[in-house]
Amino acid sequence: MMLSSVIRNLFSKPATRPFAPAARTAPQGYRGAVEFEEEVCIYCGACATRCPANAICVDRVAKSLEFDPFKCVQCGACAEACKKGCVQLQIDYQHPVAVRHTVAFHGPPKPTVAP
Amino acid sequence: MGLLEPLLKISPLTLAAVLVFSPALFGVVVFAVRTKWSRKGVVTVAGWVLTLAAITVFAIAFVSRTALSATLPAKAAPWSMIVAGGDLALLAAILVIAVRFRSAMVFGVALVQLAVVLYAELTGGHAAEAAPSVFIDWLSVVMVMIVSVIGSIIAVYGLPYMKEHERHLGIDEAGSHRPGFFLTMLVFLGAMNGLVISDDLRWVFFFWEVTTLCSFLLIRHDGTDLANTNALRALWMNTLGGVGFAVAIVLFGAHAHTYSVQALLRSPMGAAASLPILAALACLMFAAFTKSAQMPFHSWLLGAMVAPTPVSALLHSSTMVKAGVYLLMRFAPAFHGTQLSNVLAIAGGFTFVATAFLAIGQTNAKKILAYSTISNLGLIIACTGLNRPLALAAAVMLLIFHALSKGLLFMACGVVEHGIHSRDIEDMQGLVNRMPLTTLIMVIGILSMLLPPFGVLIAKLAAIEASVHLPLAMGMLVIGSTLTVAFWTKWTGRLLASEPGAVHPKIEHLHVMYFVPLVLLTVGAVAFSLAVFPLLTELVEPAVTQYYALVPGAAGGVDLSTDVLAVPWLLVFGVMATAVLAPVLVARTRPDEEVGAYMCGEQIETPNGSGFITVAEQSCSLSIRGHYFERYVGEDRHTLWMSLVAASLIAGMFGSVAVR
Amino acid sequence: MAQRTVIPFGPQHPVLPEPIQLKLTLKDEIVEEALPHIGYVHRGVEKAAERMDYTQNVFLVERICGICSFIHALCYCQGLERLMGLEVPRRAAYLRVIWSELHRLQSHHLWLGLYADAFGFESLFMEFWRSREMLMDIFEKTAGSRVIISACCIGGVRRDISDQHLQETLETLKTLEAAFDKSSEVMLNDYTVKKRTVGKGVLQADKAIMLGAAGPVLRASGVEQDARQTGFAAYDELRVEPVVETAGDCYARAKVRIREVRQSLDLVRRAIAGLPDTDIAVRPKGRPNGRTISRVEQPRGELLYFLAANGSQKLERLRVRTPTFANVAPLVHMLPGSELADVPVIVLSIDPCISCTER
Amino acid sequence: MGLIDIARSKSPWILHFDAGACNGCDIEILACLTPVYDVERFGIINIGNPKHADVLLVTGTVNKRSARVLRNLYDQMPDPKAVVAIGACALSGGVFHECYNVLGGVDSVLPVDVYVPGCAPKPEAIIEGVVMALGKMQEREHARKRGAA
Amino acid sequence: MMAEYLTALAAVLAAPFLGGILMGLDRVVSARLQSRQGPPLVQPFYDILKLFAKRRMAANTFQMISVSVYLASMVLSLALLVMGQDLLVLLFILALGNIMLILGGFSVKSPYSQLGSQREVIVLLAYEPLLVCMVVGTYILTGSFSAASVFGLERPLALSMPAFVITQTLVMAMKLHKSPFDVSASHHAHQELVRGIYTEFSGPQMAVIELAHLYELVLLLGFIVLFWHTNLVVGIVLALACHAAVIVLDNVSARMTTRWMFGFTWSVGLALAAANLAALYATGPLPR
Amino acid sequence: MTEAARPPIAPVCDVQPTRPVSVGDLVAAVEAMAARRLRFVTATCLDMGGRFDIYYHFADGVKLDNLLVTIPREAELPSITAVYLGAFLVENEMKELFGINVVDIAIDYKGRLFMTELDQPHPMAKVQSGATPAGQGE
Repeated sequence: MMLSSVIRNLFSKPATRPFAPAARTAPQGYRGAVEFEEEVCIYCGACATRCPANAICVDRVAKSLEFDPFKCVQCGACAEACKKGCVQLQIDYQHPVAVRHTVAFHGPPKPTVAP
Repeated sequence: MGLLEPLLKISPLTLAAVLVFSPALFGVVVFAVRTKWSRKGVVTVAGWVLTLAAITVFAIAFVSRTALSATLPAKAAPWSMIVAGGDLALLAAILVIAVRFRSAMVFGVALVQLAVVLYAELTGGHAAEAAPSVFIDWLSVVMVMIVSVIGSIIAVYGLPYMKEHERHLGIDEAGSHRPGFFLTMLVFLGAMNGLVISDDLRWVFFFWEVTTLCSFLLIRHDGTDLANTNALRALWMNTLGGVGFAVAIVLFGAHAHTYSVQALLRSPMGAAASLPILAALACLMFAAFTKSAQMPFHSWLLGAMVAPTPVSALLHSSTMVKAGVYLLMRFAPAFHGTQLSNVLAIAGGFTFVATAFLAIGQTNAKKILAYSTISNLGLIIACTGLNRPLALAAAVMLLIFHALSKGLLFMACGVVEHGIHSRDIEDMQGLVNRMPLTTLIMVIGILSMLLPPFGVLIAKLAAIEASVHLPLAMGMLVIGSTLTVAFWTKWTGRLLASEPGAVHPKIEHLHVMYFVPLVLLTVGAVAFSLAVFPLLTELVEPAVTQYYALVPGAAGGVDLSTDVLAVPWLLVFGVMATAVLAPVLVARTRPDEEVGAYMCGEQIETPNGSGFITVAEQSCSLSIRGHYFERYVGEDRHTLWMSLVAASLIAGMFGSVAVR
Repeated sequence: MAQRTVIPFGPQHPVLPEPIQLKLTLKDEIVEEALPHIGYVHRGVEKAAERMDYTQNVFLVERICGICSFIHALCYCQGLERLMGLEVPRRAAYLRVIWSELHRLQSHHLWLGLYADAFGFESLFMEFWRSREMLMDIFEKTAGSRVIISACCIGGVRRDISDQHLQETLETLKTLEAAFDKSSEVMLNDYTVKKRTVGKGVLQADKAIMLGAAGPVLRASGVEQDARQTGFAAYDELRVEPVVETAGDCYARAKVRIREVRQSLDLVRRAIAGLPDTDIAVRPKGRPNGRTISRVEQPRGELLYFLAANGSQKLERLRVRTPTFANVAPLVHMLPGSELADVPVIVLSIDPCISCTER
Repeated sequence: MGLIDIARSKSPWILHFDAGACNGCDIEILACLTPVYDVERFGIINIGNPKHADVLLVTGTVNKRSARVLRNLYDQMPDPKAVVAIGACALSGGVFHECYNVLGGVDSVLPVDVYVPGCAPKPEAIIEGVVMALGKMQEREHARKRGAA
Repeated sequence: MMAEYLTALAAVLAAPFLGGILMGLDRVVSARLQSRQGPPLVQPFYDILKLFAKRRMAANTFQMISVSVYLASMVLSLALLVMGQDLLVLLFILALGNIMLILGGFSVKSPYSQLGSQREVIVLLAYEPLLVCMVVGTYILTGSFSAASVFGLERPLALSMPAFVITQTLVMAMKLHKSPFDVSASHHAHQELVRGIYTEFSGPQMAVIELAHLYELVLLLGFIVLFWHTNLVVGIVLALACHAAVIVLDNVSARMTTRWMFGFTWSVGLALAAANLAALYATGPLPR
Repeated sequence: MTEAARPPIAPVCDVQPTRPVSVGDLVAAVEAMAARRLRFVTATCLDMGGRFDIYYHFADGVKLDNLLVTIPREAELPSITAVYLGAFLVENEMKELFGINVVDIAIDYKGRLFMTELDQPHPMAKVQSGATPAGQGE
């Protein structure tokens, strides 16, 4: 029984998919790396409140956003919550890295905020 | 050669006297003069005397290249009366023992023997004068060497051992049983020597019975109930064998009209033998089976392990059980080419397989050794039954190598027993950390029983080669050899199973009288294996040639050239030695890291060695027990049917006499 | 001294994809006692669920188990919907069935592969896992992720599946079924496989009930219980007959799962065929208050959530009882008497999910 | 690049330990072994025994119990070796980072060479991570050699 | 004599390369049977080199001795085979290597290594009689145990001893730890004993073991070539066919349990061996 | 966002049927369940501050049947493992996480089922000795 299967396997093309750089891309709608469009962000904090992993920190007063990709579980709650389309999930997956890092940006500095 | 010339002048009878009587004399001195130092000194001197005598015998035989024989004048003394009186005295002693220990079995068997002996005395007893005649051919030389040298080493080893043994039992110097013990032991050695150099069957029988009695005394030495029971079992079984021996003597006397072994072997034998002669041979085989503890008589040797370890060493390696196979090898030309011989091969082969099988299920070290002894004796008997030059050569080699290795193992076992107060091989787990030196010796001993290029294995290969013509025996040999691997490997594994990290354990201190005998035998086992070729050409081949000279129709020399022996063993030795030594040198540089064993990530050190963290965060020390497969190889399951098969094979031997 | 062998089996052990330790007491190689030592993946999800708000909890409970994440979310959402009095649109209910059954398919394929590996049948493992990749592709396409698909939300589902994807799914399932026919044939009829599974780890029906077994373990012992009979999601319309075997051994458990694969294939097809055209979600409103139990059927068996809410933003108590949690006791009962070589087979036969068990 | 370096980069044997994951990442690691991703083409074997392994793949959050095991396993791996943390939980604790029994990411216990983010990361990402880790391992080994020389 | 030694030396030097390629082929074919692409052909060499370059992490000195004797016994057996020496001796030298490896496994107090060793003993018990019977078969035909005498036969062994081709294949599967006989250790660690007997060997020691495996593979295939010594091409094809059979068997069966494996080899294997031996005894009169 | 502004919603109780039993009657009630061949599903413990509400769930075919035991914080709870061995995990869990004193569990992990060292002896308990009630978010 198994014999026929393995013999068939031997003489057919292996199921193995090519790896990078010829690797196939994920389908549309894949929840890959989270990216922010700094310009459109209004620092409302909707994404931060919805994030189950507390990966996003928004300071509404200081108008700054900090994102820890290491905490992100790519659930897409932030992207759903964002009214401005600032948060988007890429099709490409998040690539491995050797050092810890965070993504941080802030809006135009306000005179009221101490540096 | 010239240097050895004077040796030739020594009379064989003188040598015989030294070999047989000097131990007994020394024994009497030990018994009479009860001081610690005299005992030590006398036993050691006795050992030296025996050893020197044996070496002299060897040298003479080596130089003269013929068998030595001599006979005392028949008129010198009433020899027949002496030997008959000796026999009767022994039987009387046995009967007394039977009465004292209320053993109906011993009593009955001894009575039967008494009847046979009396019958022999009354009817054919005087067919020939029983003057002591000595016949020392190569086979005897080999036996004398084994008995005298290894026996002496064991006796010396016994000195510290028995002291410690009695200390354990709480026996003080005054009440010590040691004088009697060493007396018996030395008498035993003398009797064994007598057995292998006597040409007259009546004398052989006399010494045979002496060993029976001595072994009884040694086995019951500790005097416990168990010791008594087991000793009595040994006694009745061996006395039963004695009956067989006595019947054989009667038959030989009546039908061959001689008691001289050499004369018997020269009379029409083998295919030409008459039915009563064949029956006599079968009776001798029966006797040998009891003495060599072949199934179904193996239980006495298993029981004998209650005795102190030097006794076991003596019984197993150099005396007692070797008497049986010696007798068979001695008479092998007589049943050459008969069905009887084939059945003998099968019966021996069966014991070989069956006991190797039973040994797998044992945890008691001495019991494993006992089973292994029985198994190897079975192999020797099978070789005898195969009755071909190569098989006989294998048998002689096994005789030598087995004696060395088994003596070594028993003694090492004794040392371990005193070290860890257990003879359970499970308790020997990791012994390499506690007693590295003894372990090393023990491992060498075990490997010498098991692996190439050691002698036992080479002999085993030769035996397999010789057995190809008897497929059933060959099957048994193949399977038996395979099973042997199981228990030896397991045991060695237990010994070596070390706690990781303990890379350089402290070497233990050994009493010098432990150390020297152990080292002597270790070196012996290795050196003889290295010298397998000289051994073969100088010792084994002459022995086999002498044997074959007696076989009718086997003209010309004996050709032992086989492929087994054609292998470049030196190359093998060289490569293996390099393989062992190279890593030892590498190991001198410490490994980069020493880590614990893999335990799925939960390893931890506990007070009882390595362990792991488990249920409820408790630490639990790791315990690993060997596999014994009691469900499959248990003694209780198999001993009965195996004994029945073995008994029917013995019956088959008698049956084959009729069939020819 | 050492009368029995006592060894650790796990936590890190190649036949166990997840950390659990069995303290095995062996004689020769026969197991005399097996005690589980767990806690290597205990995180404290039940407590965390009391700290997060109930929408975030959906993502949390999904991550209790990466194999049946959707069903965890479904069970949770269902309970919350009951507390909130929400009516889920029919299309959402059907989509939930589709994803649930696809999860069951991939979980069973995964299990069949691991199970084959447990008795050393590597190529069979490869066959099942190759098929499983087809299902992973379906998830990737329809839900946007291979493993934690995050498709369920309170009030319905987060995404719709387009007709094109539904068609592709049906196509894929056809290929899958053809491959499954071959591989399951081996699992059921191969001589060596049967030798390793038939009569191993027997659990009588009586014992199964008293020890509280769940799912295929329970059904393989001849007890006809399947939470899908309660008719949650769209199972009220897509009726399910529990798959039952009576032998109660490892072989029967494999057979139950193999038959369930076929049942799931059928269910997905029926669900796709009968997929109504409505909304896919209603907006949750109000705050839950009260206590309820939500039960669904996971690939491993019945999953039970106990929700207690007190009308605040957060739950008062979330109790998760997973099927493997229930199957540990039967395992402790089944192991003694078996050979060491059968330990992985028997352990895997309950389809253990330790992350579920410990939460 | 000597022969040894080539051999090392072509034969990474992996050990996988689940320190508290939800199974998602573990299953993706196993998926790497299957025909579709077949990591054996890169010489990767899931060896399951720290004493033979070169690369330690860790998934999941770390709690006290698993931290102990993780440390033990790491210590039993002979050098040169590398550690790859896989998935959000192994990186930081992910969605569980505030749970009472969670210590945090793998780097709170072991030196991590490569972080593979994602929940769960795709098999491609895992393979990429292993390859990266080999590079780091080689670098470290060369540095050690230079230091020793 | 000199020529013999030189040939043996050449064989000993060439064997690891041949063995490595065969092992690589084995892994590629196995992968292809599982519908995978598989590793490069030279993968075994990468593995061995890498293992040699790992840091030494010994649990005790005896481990090193055991692997070294293991390797030596494999090398020696191969040399003896090429030199046409006694096959029986060769088998026991082979067994010596295995026993030393087992003892190496026993030498660490580690659960998996110990259990693996216990099982390996049983595996050894299972195949050893088959090997010896095979050699006895050649004895019946030639009157000698030497491999050289087999070279002298006119009829290929495979024709007189067909059952032994099967038993040799089984033995090969057992010795290479292929499924269904991989009870004591396996190439991959997906089994109850982790890597069984190999568990506690690491780094360079493991490299030596792997190297010895290459020799073992060549040796086992050499045995099968012996079955058709009259035409080396046929012999090699036969050997490769047996190897292929082992690989396929590996992929179409579940692992046996120890007990089952032992029972199987001693019943089926020994029955085959006995039947063939009986036929040989019946037809070919023993020379000498 | 104050608690007071919250619209009142009637509580739902879906845990039906539930039969309250006293601690003393628990084992007898469980034995009765066993006599009816009900399958033990699990137990659920709710920490209500001063008391614990413990539900025992049993499966009667596809339906559930529940028992409810209410015990004061410090009280002993008898184990039901003598009747249903399958309860040993959940009882150990309650013992460890909530600090309920469950006595006579067949396989007792002695409060070390899941966790190694306890910073917080019973993390699921609402009242820690000397600690403020947990559960007030981040």
